[in-house]
Amino acid sequence: MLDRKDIAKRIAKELKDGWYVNLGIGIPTLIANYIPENVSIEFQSENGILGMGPFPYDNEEDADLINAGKQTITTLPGASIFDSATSFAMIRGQHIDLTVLGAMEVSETGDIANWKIPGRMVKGMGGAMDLVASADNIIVATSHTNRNGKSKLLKKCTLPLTGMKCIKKIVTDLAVLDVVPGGFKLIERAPGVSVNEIKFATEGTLIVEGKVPEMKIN
Amino acid sequence: MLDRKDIAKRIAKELKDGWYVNLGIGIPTLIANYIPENVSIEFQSENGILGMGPFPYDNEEDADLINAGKQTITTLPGASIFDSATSFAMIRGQHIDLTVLGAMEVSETGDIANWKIPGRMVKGMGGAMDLVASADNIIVATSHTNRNGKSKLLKKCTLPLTGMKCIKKIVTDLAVLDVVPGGFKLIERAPGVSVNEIKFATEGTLIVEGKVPEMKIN
Amino acid sequence: MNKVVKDAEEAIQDIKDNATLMVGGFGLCGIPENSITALVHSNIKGLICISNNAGVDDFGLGLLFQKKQIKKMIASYVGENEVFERLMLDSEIEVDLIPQGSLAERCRAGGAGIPAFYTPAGFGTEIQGGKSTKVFNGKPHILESALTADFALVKAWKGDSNGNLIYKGTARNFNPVMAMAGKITIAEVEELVEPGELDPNFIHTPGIFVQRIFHGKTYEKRIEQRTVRNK
Amino acid sequence: MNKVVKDAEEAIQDIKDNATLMVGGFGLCGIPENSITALVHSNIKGLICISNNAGVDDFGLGLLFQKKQIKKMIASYVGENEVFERLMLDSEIEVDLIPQGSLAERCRAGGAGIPAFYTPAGFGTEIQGGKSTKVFNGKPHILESALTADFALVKAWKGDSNGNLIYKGTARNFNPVMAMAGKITIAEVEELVEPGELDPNFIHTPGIFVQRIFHGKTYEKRIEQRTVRNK
Repeated sequence: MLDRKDIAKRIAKELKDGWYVNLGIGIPTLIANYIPENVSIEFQSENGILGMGPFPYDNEEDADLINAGKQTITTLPGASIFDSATSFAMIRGQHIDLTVLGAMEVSETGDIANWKIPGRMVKGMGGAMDLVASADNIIVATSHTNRNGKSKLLKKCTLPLTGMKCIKKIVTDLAVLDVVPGGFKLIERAPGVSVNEIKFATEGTLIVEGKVPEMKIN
Repeated sequence: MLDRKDIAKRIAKELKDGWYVNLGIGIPTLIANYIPENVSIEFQSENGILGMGPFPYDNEEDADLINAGKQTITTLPGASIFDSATSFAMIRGQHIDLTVLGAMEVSETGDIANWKIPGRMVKGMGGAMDLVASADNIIVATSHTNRNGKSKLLKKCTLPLTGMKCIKKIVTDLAVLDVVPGGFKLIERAPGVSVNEIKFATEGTLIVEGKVPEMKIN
Repeated sequence: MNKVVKDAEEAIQDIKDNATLMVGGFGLCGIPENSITALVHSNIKGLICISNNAGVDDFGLGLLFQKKQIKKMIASYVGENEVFERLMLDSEIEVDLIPQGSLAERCRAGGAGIPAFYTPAGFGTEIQGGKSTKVFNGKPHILESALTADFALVKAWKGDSNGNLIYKGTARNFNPVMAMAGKITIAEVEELVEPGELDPNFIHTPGIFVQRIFHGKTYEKRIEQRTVRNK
Repeated sequence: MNKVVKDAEEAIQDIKDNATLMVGGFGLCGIPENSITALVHSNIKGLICISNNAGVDDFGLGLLFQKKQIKKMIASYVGENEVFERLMLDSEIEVDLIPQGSLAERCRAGGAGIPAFYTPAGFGTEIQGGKSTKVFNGKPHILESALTADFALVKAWKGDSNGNLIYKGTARNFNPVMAMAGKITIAEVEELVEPGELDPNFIHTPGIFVQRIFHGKTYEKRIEQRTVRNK
């Protein structure tokens, strides 16, 4: 079973040189720490920056330079700053090569729910609905099951949707899966995790073809 | 009868302090020479500039600084430069206080034709269709009749339209007229021009109420 | 074309009860602190606020929620604010949540005279509601309408008396699109200069979109998530 | 993220016959002179060109008309060009005229993932054609669709190897919106610098919109209407 860092490391392996990437809050944010060598990536944050750098050194933080998680950040050489409409022009116009975000539920038809739990205080969808509706290449980074042990990979989402038929790839603590016609296709198993364990943790249809390789993290 | 300069002078009297103004090619361009004292105006050109100044001095012209008529220009202090989409956001979004343009024909319902003559080479509408469709406050600057002596103020336009029901005020070499329900309402006569002469030169319905004053040019 | 007013109080003096306001900023970054403070000191009530976020309990729009001056909030994310949460649970405030990109584009559209546009964001979700839909290139979209406001309150870094604005860093965010969409746009700036001091080539918001401008007296610039690394 | 190519020839080498190109510039101001020259020296034919104007007889896009490399022109104004006029009268070229503001906004929409939007421009004229219409606030509008292109050729003043661009004066015009709308955007610049040399706060076109960039060797910058006053 992978921890949060391992999920981030596995997703980092998907990064290709020259990509522009938008990372959501939580596990996705960690991916920036594991960029493969010889791969140049520029990170976009939807509040209006391309070329985000690491957190600032103590006492060098600038209140006028934050990311979409409201954290203080820095810029790298070649960065650019723009308004919110231009930022979402990049997102909606599919100029972002990869979007990684978390989820509460994903359905086997690629629906995603990650913004609202009925009965609980609603905080809002922020940029998530634009991101999932627009991006051509989205990876969901999530635990396979929730805190109560219930599967997050479902036949049908039970929570209000963030987007419909938009998720194509999921990396969990147990597996890498593609959303294909018919269900979740198992691509890789986490080290030491069996296909049966994954099947058990997946409420939606799991498609297993041939021998499923173990994923390589490092 | 007014000459081109006088038409420009008469329209210049309509300018109010603090207005942003877009001037078309021809007579409208001359208006910039007759801004009343104590009236501060900023001129917009739809190729992407606000705060246009006079033509440059000889040998100071900059190929990268032109107006929509492709003439070399200068900027005044407080000018700003922007892209074409932003420029038409100003126009379509009704941020421009006054638009002045020429016309081949105007109808008594406020239609305007000024871009195309069937059988002749078509050059294109440029920004004219956006300007007339968007502006709240448009003045047409034109001769009352065309070269063949035919009225340009018609019941109905015969040429392909640039815009429909958008013109509210016309200043010609003979008169100032408002487009009102029912026709062209005569507001002012050019010095020495009689109501009958104007009636004779107007094919559309001319509405004359009471004594029509002579316009003041200077 | 001098648009300078003395201070925030003078700038907001004709904002009436039940007015619709756009308020720039993302979280607490780039918010019009001085205009908000002036609103808090006024007794204006029943405001409809369009802003990406709702501030925090004791700063930003949160100050207006404390005094119950806002009746409706239009935003994309309203977390991190307990006062707001209580008002919402008690139904003392109406909330309209909009995807962030649609919010930004709807403001721009309002300023650009585009009454409506199609976006894929929110299709198949409760955001779609009764909105009209259309498929383009095999992908379903929903028709979103423009947003405008009686007043837009924006904050810039530098500005001139013509209303030209320059923002700093990600404090830019929603400010330029809201400046476009306000019937009356009130800009507060950290540095107010004479026309000619700002390079025309590097103006972020052309003065035509700004009706009033003033020099903001104080900026706290509170940081929500101070995140640093060690040397 | 190095997007630098050697020259215009390398930049345009994969443009094929019948490609759709957006070409920045207004009149002869801010046109990608080097990319156009490289196209003229190529034997690429059947091009569909989206550009505000059609150049003049012997400069700008006019050079491509002379060699009959363009089969269709999408523009707002095509005057001042006799070669173009003759081709048009002889029906050797197809022309689609679009109101200038709609042209700019349709390019931006193409780049911004907005498939269609409403505008009042052209309602009640032959431009309306069979387009769908809708009344907003009592005013009729027509639905205009987004424009995109296989390649966008743009010209900037300064650029870095990341593709970030800064334009100079009114040579900006259509370049930024076309840069957004090109599947592959080729930028030529007068000055090519390293990342970090351009202030992130004053970038006109963020590098994400640019796929290739090169230093333009020569710029004639011909003036169409040289208009001066006496000292």
